[in-house]
Amino acid sequence: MQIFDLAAADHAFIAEVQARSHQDIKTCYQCGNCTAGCPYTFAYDYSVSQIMRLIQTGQKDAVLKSRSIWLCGSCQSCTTRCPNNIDVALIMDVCRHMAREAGYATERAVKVFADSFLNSVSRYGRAFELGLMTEYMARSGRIFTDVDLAPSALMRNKLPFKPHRIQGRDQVARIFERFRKGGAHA
Amino acid sequence: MPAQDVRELRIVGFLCNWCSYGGADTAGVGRFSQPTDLRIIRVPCSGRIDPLFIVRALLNGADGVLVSGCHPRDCHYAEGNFYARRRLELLKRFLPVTGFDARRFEYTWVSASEGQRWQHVVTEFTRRIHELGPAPNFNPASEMDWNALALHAAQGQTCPCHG
Amino acid sequence: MRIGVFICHCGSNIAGTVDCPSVAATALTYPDVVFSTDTMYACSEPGQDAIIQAVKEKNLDGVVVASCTPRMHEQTFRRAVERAGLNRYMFEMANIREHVSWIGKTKDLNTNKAAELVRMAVEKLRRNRPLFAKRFETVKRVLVIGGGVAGIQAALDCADGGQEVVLVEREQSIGGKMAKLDKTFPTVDCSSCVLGPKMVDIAQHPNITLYTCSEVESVGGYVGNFQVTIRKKATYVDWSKCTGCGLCVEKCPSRKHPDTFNEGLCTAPSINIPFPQAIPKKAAINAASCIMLTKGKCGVCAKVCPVKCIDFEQKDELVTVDVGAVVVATGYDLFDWHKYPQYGEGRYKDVITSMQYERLLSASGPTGGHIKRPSDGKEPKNVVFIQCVGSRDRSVNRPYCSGFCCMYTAKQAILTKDHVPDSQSFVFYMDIRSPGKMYDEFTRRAMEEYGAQYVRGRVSMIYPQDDKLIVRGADTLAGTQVEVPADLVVLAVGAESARGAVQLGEKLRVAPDQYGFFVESHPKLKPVETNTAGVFLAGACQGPKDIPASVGQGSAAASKVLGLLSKKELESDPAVSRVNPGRCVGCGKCVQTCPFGAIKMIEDRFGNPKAEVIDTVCQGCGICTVTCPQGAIQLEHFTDNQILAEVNALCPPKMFANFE
Amino acid sequence: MHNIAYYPGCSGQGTSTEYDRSTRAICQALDIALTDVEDWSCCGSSPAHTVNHVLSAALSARNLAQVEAMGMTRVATPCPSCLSNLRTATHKMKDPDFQSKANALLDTPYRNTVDVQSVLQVLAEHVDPEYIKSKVVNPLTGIKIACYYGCIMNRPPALMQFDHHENPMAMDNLMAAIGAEVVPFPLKVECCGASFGIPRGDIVHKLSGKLLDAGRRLGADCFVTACPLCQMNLDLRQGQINDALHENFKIPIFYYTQLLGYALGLDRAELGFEKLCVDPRRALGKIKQPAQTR
Repeated sequence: MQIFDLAAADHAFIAEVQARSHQDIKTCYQCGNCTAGCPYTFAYDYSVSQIMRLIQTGQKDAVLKSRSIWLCGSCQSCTTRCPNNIDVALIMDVCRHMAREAGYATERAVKVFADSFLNSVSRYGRAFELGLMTEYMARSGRIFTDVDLAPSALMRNKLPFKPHRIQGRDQVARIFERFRKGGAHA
Repeated sequence: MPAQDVRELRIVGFLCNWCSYGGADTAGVGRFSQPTDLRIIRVPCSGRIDPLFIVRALLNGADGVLVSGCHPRDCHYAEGNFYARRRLELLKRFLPVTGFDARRFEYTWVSASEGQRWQHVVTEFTRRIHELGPAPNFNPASEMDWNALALHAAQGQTCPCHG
Repeated sequence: MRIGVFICHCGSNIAGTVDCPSVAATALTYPDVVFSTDTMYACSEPGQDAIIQAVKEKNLDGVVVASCTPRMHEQTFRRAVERAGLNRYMFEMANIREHVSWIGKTKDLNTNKAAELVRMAVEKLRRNRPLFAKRFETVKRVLVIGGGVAGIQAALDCADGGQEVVLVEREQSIGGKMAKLDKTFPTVDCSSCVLGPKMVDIAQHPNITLYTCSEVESVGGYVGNFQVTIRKKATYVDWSKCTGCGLCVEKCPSRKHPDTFNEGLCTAPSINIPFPQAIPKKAAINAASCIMLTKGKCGVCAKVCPVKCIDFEQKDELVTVDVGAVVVATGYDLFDWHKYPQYGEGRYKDVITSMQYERLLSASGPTGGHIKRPSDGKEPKNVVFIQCVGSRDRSVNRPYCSGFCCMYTAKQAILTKDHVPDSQSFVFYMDIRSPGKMYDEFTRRAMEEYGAQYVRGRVSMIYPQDDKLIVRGADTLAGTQVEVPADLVVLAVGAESARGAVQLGEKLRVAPDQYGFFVESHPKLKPVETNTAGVFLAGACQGPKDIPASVGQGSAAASKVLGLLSKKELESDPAVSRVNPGRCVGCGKCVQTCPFGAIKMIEDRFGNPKAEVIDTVCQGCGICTVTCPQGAIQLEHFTDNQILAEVNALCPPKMFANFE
Repeated sequence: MHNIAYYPGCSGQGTSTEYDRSTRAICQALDIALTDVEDWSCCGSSPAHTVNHVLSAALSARNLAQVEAMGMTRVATPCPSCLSNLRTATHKMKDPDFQSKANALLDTPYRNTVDVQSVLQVLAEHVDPEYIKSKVVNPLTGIKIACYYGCIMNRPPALMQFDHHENPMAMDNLMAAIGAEVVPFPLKVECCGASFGIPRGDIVHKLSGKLLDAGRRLGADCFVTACPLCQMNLDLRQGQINDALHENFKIPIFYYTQLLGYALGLDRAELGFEKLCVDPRRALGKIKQPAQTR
């Protein structure tokens, strides 16, 4: 197991997570209610409450390299039931943003899927499901993802072959453009 | 803006002995740090606070006056804070007439167990007074008007704070 | 006037952030100050002696001590100056600890503030005058409100001490929460075996008058002389005749309303005696469900009663008693767990409270002491206990620890194994809080001897699956999620202030804290006193407490009462209002506004109406002083002149002449 | 007559066309006029908020600004994911600092004057259930339904402010009103695996499998959902779930709008039952035909 040096806590990291989430990490008393309710715990490397603990002790690398922050589904059960009213799901989101910015992607497929989705939106203004699947498969190298579903979906006309291009797609593209330039943090 | 960083202003507090003075004590025991501008005068009950005390403090150049008593229905003397609320509310409306900025006066309710609330009240009120800055030299709309008002008030006639 | 000033260091408490010698030096420049010094601990014996010595040597006639809050040591120093030969009101205190050194970090600013507070005290002291207390007699009777174990203890101790006791209980029987418990920790002895004899003592003690089904309607007066009105609620049974035979209970045809003594686990007849050991053992009718009282026909109980004590016409009755002191022992209520929707909000019958579980364990309970789960009466094998339900939880506004849940849960886990040997208990906890004699050993026994599986983590949700309840929690020690298929789930509900406590507090002028528990006079040194003289606290009404602590406080409150009433006379505080007859115009506004009826109208020798204050009744609030249009009535020790002197000390007058 | 802006969401154009069409059909039947948001774009869905909150808010706010341009103050969407994103944008943009950051990404700034609701909320709060009952021509007598709300329709409660966050009842009440037997489904707000279907199918198989199992234990003939993603995970992936968990679920997953439309006697072509992957005919066959002839 990994051994943490508590004296080497990264206080700037703690402060950044708090500032970006507007949550007070110190109020977490490690009751484990978030872990208890989290449907994704079985897939995590660190449970949610452990992620909270690692943030409390300033273990930046362990948090940003963890698998868990990519596998959070934002289902809000942790946030809804936290006895200290901490928006835990928001903190998971913020950690994922920081991991992205730091160039980590421990659960790469999840990141590639999100990127493919947003590329599709940036290109057409709306999500084009077949297109983003194609991009995802190409970029992730998982070319057989869900091919078993294709006949069933296509037969029912559930996956249009052509994207809906909206008139204002330039406006949407500009949102992404300005975002990339400004790197708006929040 | 931590108030300590700038010149202190003169803030006078009138606190009832049983609730708010105790609350201020509780804040002290809990080491809830506060700006140092406030000076507290202890009175038995908020019902003992004559609006003229507040006017006097402002006349003498206080930059702010803060009054605090027991929460409504919690008065140690059963109903003193109801009298206080009526008098102080009227005073608050009466102050602008006399040329004072009503924002320099505030009243609130803090119980003996509410140390943190007291810290919050003091910090916020001090912040407000610092935003307003030092009180201008008192300059009533007309000195004669003021003298007339003060005379009436002193005699307890037509002053809305009495009776 | 010759004033001496003493600046206390309080060790480093004050001196750490206030330059005490400098404050003392500044004080010497104030008017009338002839002596000024700093001292390490003013309240200590050498500190007090130094004050006395200075008074004598420097011929002082007034003393200012700048130290802690007057709420802490004003009385101490007043006694000291009295020993020095001064009147105790020729003393003022400046609070430079709680209001200065403990809240400000900058030494310069603190020192300056301390000096100004001393100046304020000096200016007030210059206008003080000697005041002398009056004496008055006390009523040798005590009111105890609440007949739980704390109130029972207080009542018995007061009665044994020779005082008359009036015990008022809202419910039909005394016994409180403890009467509902099966066993008690850490001895696992039978709760009713311990409490029962004490309850009988209450009934039989010659000095105790017991009013059950009764509530305090109003309280007037002051220490030594309270007037209390008690509302005896209609029971529709003449208790002077009722023998408690129980025939009516047996025959009552209306048996559908929830049995509150059994926490709603079963139903009760409309005329009932709540439990076999009830004191008084008398029947009472539940008016809301009684067929006779709701529909006007039935009357079975009246027909079968051998002593004809049923009275459907009975009305509430008001009783007035004079008492010298009051003990408040109104206890606590259990947290309403429905605030946790993730635990089913009552949709799942086999999710019950710890108090309901006590009734299931109790031989006098609805199942005769056999653990049968409510849904189907089956004996549970996997029993899950969830701790901190309504404790240490900000999201439901209960951030405090209820203190006793860890212990009663351990007890219930032990009893579960005793009752059902092939059962397995799981206890979800956050921390085990077991400070107390034999307490931690007890929780260890639950684990080691009785095999209770303790799981560190909260439970996020409970949901039914077939005939089980799936309890999904965390095991934070293992770092993951856990699930238990449970047959029964017991919620260790926390304590909250008793229903109606805040309203009672208003009547008694005892302030509740933000959660509705009554505030003691000092958290360490006056744990059973309140800020209202003559009113004392016992048990969980002051904060969650277990049985030993409640009993201890009951006795402590009783000792305070006995001490108070052992004096033949009490001294009144002379800081009361006083009328200047020369200025009084007899308008009577002060009489109208006085909350205590302490001002009466008299006629002077010319037949002019004048106000007069009754010294022993006046509580010293000063409302009259502000009300008087003539400034004719002044509260001694807090006169207009004194307070304005303090204002002027802080804000020196500028352009206007004084008009006091 | 309500007139509300309507935001269909991207999946309504693809994987959940039947949801979009049936929603439009029942709204028309219940006198709720829907006006499509002009030239709407994607709200950003979960990928956007996992990347950046300002970006996510801006993508949502573009559409809300479109609603403002239409002179309307209320927009409804059938999709909880869109709902969550649009409401989050509205909420976060109450902070002036955040608002200026988000608006800086947009051509047309959003003034934050639009209230966002789900179509389900509109039905539950603004339509009299008695009115719906009066319109029923094919009561759903005989069918047992598990109502599944998904994780974000009601959570977090402070943001969503609709129904109950642990035990929502809006769909239960609606289905009961049109004659169905509703089973007390305990996992109404448990997550189905959300958008992990593609990158981490195994997660969806496990979580959705658990939901199907709970429904089967209660004897439900079918599920109704209000979420395109939930529906897709439970329906389109039911075969995958069966393979992964060695199960044999055959539980049709309806959109609540489809069954509502069925009860209201709407044109079957508008309801799109043929789009469902798990054959719904057996479940629909449980519905007792009204005794009297019409």
